[in-house]
Amino acid sequence: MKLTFFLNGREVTCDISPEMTLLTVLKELLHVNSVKRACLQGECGACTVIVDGDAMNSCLILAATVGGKHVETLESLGDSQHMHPLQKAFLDTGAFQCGFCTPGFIMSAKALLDKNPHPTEEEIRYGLSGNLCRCTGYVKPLEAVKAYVAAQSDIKVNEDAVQAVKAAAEQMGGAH
Amino acid sequence: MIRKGRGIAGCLYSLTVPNAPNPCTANVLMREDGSVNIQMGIVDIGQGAQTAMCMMAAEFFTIPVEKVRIYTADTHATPYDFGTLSSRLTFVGGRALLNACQQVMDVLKSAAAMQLHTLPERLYCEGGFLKDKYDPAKMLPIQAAAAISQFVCRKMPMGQGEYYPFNVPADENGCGEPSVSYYYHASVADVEVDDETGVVTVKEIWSAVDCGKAINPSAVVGQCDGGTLQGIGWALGEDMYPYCTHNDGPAPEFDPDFRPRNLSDYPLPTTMDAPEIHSMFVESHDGEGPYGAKAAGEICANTAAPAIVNAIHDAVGVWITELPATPDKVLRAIREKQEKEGA
Amino acid sequence: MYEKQDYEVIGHSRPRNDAPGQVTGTVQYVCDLHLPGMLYAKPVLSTEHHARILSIDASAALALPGVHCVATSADAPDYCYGVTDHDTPCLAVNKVRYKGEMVACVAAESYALACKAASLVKVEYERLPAVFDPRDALKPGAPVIHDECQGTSYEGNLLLAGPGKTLKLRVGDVDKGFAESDVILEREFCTNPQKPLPIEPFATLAAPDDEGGLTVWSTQQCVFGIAEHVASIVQLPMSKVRMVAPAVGGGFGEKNQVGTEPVTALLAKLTNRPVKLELTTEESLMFTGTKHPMYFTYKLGAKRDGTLVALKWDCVTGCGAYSSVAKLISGKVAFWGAGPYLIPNQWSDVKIACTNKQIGSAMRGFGMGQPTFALEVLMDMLAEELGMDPLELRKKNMFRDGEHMSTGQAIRASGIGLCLDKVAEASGWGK
Amino acid sequence: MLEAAPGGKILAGGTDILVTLNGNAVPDDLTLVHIGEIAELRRITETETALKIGCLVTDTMLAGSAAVEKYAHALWQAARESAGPQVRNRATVGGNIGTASPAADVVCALEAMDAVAHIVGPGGERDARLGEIITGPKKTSLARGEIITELTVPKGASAFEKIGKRQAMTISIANAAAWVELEGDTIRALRVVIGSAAPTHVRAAEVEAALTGQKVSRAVVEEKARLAVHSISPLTDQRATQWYRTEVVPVMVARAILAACEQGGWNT
Repeated sequence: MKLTFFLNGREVTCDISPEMTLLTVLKELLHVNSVKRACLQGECGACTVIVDGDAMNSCLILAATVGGKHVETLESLGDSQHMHPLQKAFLDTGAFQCGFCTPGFIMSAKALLDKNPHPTEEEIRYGLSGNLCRCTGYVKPLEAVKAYVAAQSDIKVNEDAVQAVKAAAEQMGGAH
Repeated sequence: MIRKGRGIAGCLYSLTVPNAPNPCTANVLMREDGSVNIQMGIVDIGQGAQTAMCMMAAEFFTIPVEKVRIYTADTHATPYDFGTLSSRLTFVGGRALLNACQQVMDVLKSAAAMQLHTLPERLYCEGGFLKDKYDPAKMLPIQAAAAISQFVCRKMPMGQGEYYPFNVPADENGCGEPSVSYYYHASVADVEVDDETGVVTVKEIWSAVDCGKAINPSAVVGQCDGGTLQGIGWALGEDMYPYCTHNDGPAPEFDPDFRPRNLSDYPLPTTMDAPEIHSMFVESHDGEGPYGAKAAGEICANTAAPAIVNAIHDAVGVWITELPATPDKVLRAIREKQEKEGA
Repeated sequence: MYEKQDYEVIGHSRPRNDAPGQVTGTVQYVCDLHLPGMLYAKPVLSTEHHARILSIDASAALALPGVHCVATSADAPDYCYGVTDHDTPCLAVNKVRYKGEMVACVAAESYALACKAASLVKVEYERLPAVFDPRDALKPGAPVIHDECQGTSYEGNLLLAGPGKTLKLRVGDVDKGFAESDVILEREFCTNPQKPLPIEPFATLAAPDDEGGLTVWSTQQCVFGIAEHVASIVQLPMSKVRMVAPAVGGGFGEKNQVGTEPVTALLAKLTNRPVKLELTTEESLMFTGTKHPMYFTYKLGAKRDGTLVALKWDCVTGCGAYSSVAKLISGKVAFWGAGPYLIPNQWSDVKIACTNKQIGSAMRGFGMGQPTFALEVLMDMLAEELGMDPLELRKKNMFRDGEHMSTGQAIRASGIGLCLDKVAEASGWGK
Repeated sequence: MLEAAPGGKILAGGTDILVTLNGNAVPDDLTLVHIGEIAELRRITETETALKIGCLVTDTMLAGSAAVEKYAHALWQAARESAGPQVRNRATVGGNIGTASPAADVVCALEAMDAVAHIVGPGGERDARLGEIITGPKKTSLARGEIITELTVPKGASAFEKIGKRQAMTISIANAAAWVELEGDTIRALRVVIGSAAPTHVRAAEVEAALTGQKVSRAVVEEKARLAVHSISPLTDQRATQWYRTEVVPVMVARAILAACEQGGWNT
């Protein structure tokens, strides 16, 4: 069975068997590195990709149903030379530890921010509630998204908001 | 009706494995441009051990961290390490690394002494230079010393370090030294208990870890955040055998086939469950540890559960002595209390 | 000795050295590794809590085109491992001891094919009575789980630990202490088997190299510790087995015991092809270890002014189907049950009982979380009894530098006071 | 509209069926008919008295539509609180009904709103209430090849309450939805549906009878809500014990009714 879809803007054609999920196609056939395989039950969010603007678990999408659609993975945001500001925000706040859930987290954050550029804290938590992380307690990842939103907002970039995130960790006692 | 409560808890933790030798070894090589290669058998599972080792080496040689590269966890290319467990990597790995760095420094100092016509003991390292204590004019960049040692003195600036943490298995009466250092942690939890449904929500939690010396502060704070949320998960609902914790014998509802098989039934906390976590660290500076550092990883998961149970008592006046404090147990305890007061 | 001073690099936050790779998705974990000619493995987990294995029929599975091998314990008969007691097989040997234990493992061309073949492996069980509560396992007449290692490692279901079969601490005289105490509190506590559950489940890729050895990439926390077990199952000298841990997606203790490494290495040796075994989270939940559930009886004696005089704690630890790290963890429970407080008389008695539950593995806290829960709740109960502020009660009895712990060790750089003050001040305790 | 596929199953969002297929052997005779691309079924239209919801409408579309929030508040809350964002972007209303899980949040809200499903099949078209379609856990009365195409949800004041093991991505331990028709402060008509406390969603008939015609007040509603215990038959499972469900269902029912009245204009 032939499948044609757009992966990160590039048209891709591959030969799949009908019962393959999009995750299997991305991992076993196309060797996409950023999409992670973990729970296969649509509950951990590590395999989150953006399909036509919506964040979805690629382990619950039958590959045959994405014919002609636009699938975006973390590789579409930018590489280490020229990073997307959202990636830079996660880097600067030291938001991740083991980094296994990072790609899924950033894709969910991007999908959330594409629809709602200035979310409140509650909306950020609600938008990222489909991504599980065991290392960070979600403190710094949420900080990173808030710092990105602050940096992107139209009002003059609030320098001390981004600095506060850095200073908070360094000041002895690190109290937020 | 939502009732508020606050609870506190403290904890001790003994570093390193108590009753077995658990050494760590490190190889360090300085190249002629002053950059450093480290090989260690440690495994970085996300706690930031690699970054901490690079920072310690950079501090020792007073060179930028970017010039230090570490390769870990490969039995054919890295020297032995016991394993990433019982909070030992920063302490034991750090000491092993610094022993190896000291060997490299001795080689560099002897080469610099020959170049500067002074004695190796008079040299000290500062700002990327080897300087003479008594004659400020005599100074040599570190990379120059490395090049001279390698190509002129025919001595490769490399070193191997190991560190066996001192431990004597303790006997029945407590005599012995089960651990080389101890670190501490405390947390205060604010909870809200809905006394109609028994649901406990942690609103805010402050937790401070005694890490001796914070090598990488944001990593220490990160470890404290993650450990606190794991402790909250343990306290409120994570259970592989539901209904198995019952003080007087197995619970009537216990059924071994109730084991959760997916992440919906095993309630790992999500972003909506995570409270306001304020993680902090205090520095008690243990001279035994590398630069006074102890550890930060494991202890943060231990005090959240007792602090939450104490807070539940403060809120609704019931003692939950069987973890997890599920809504079922909290509501049962509240009903019993109401009956006792009512009767 | 390192004196206290400010440093150039240390003490200043830095992102992790592999952070750029993390945020751009280039960091490689085991699930991202692919080798040409790689086979996919799928485990067959036991569906019985406690049963004798009568037969394993893999003929239907092997008949499928593209299925290369179905490994069972017959392929590695004399392989046994364990951290303290050698009682754990890689694949169940003539008996399964917990539901989810690996009985066989299939290697096939694709993961879907491996799943299909795994469902065709027929395992015939003869169900045996099972016991789940550690306290029931110690009662006479309970079904015996380890009948081979009786006398050496086990006595009935009691794991023999320490000289007197149980782990004890005898400091001072608790009876005299309780006699002198004004207030005595005795409560029971128990803690639940939490799962470390890092988001990345166990995954191993084993590939034969051209020198007759093996290279094994795996999600593990100690490369050297597990290399020894892999070498013994494939009967190769350690020099021929290269263990590598690429980026690991969290461990929290679950990955420092043996997991899927030996069985994947065995499959690679049998098929002479690279084999990748990746557990799904559901298999990881069923097969790998949990925090040890513990059942405490704590008895604390104190004076009216809050000075702690005597503490006695008995504990039954459920180590699950195999011993794993139960002895090390119970050793810490037996020794450090008194936490960061000076209590002159301390007695403890810790028994370890095996049950037909998942193996108790190391988890973040390694045996300190459970007694801390019991003691800290008991301290608050005592504070309520004495009408004292819980913070004051703790600060009255906590360790102080220069003194000795009740078990004799010197107290150096004690930070418990600093921590308590820090969180009390930050949270506005008492206001 | 749809040719009957022998031995086949209908694939809309796929968030339930693929969980069973992933990591397990795929049955040989399974044929999936993917209807996800039919645009007409993926629309919410508003009429004078009701909302017409296509079977392919996803939870995210429900949670994002102002009309649903205003006129079918219970459905809006249920869609917001079920599963996680990624699953809500794919899970469809039709699929939710087809899976017929006794704990389903959206089905609970729809039944409270007295939604009518329009079913098309080889035997022609018919309308049916959800109570008739869902006959047991994971069992529906849909004949082979029949498919739900559209739901008609009458407008009204309603609310939904849910309790789970955690705040997001959790299957309900107990959920309750209430629809109310107010006249000033008295309840003219009331419908209450309780989920995951019986093999299927059940109507709390005694509570409805007791409260119809009553004046709304917190005390009366909480007192009468205790009657809900008679219409449920909860079990103990890995999520909650029978005792707990019996204790918590009246609380959920009371809260749902009071919230529905508030949404209907009753000020406390």
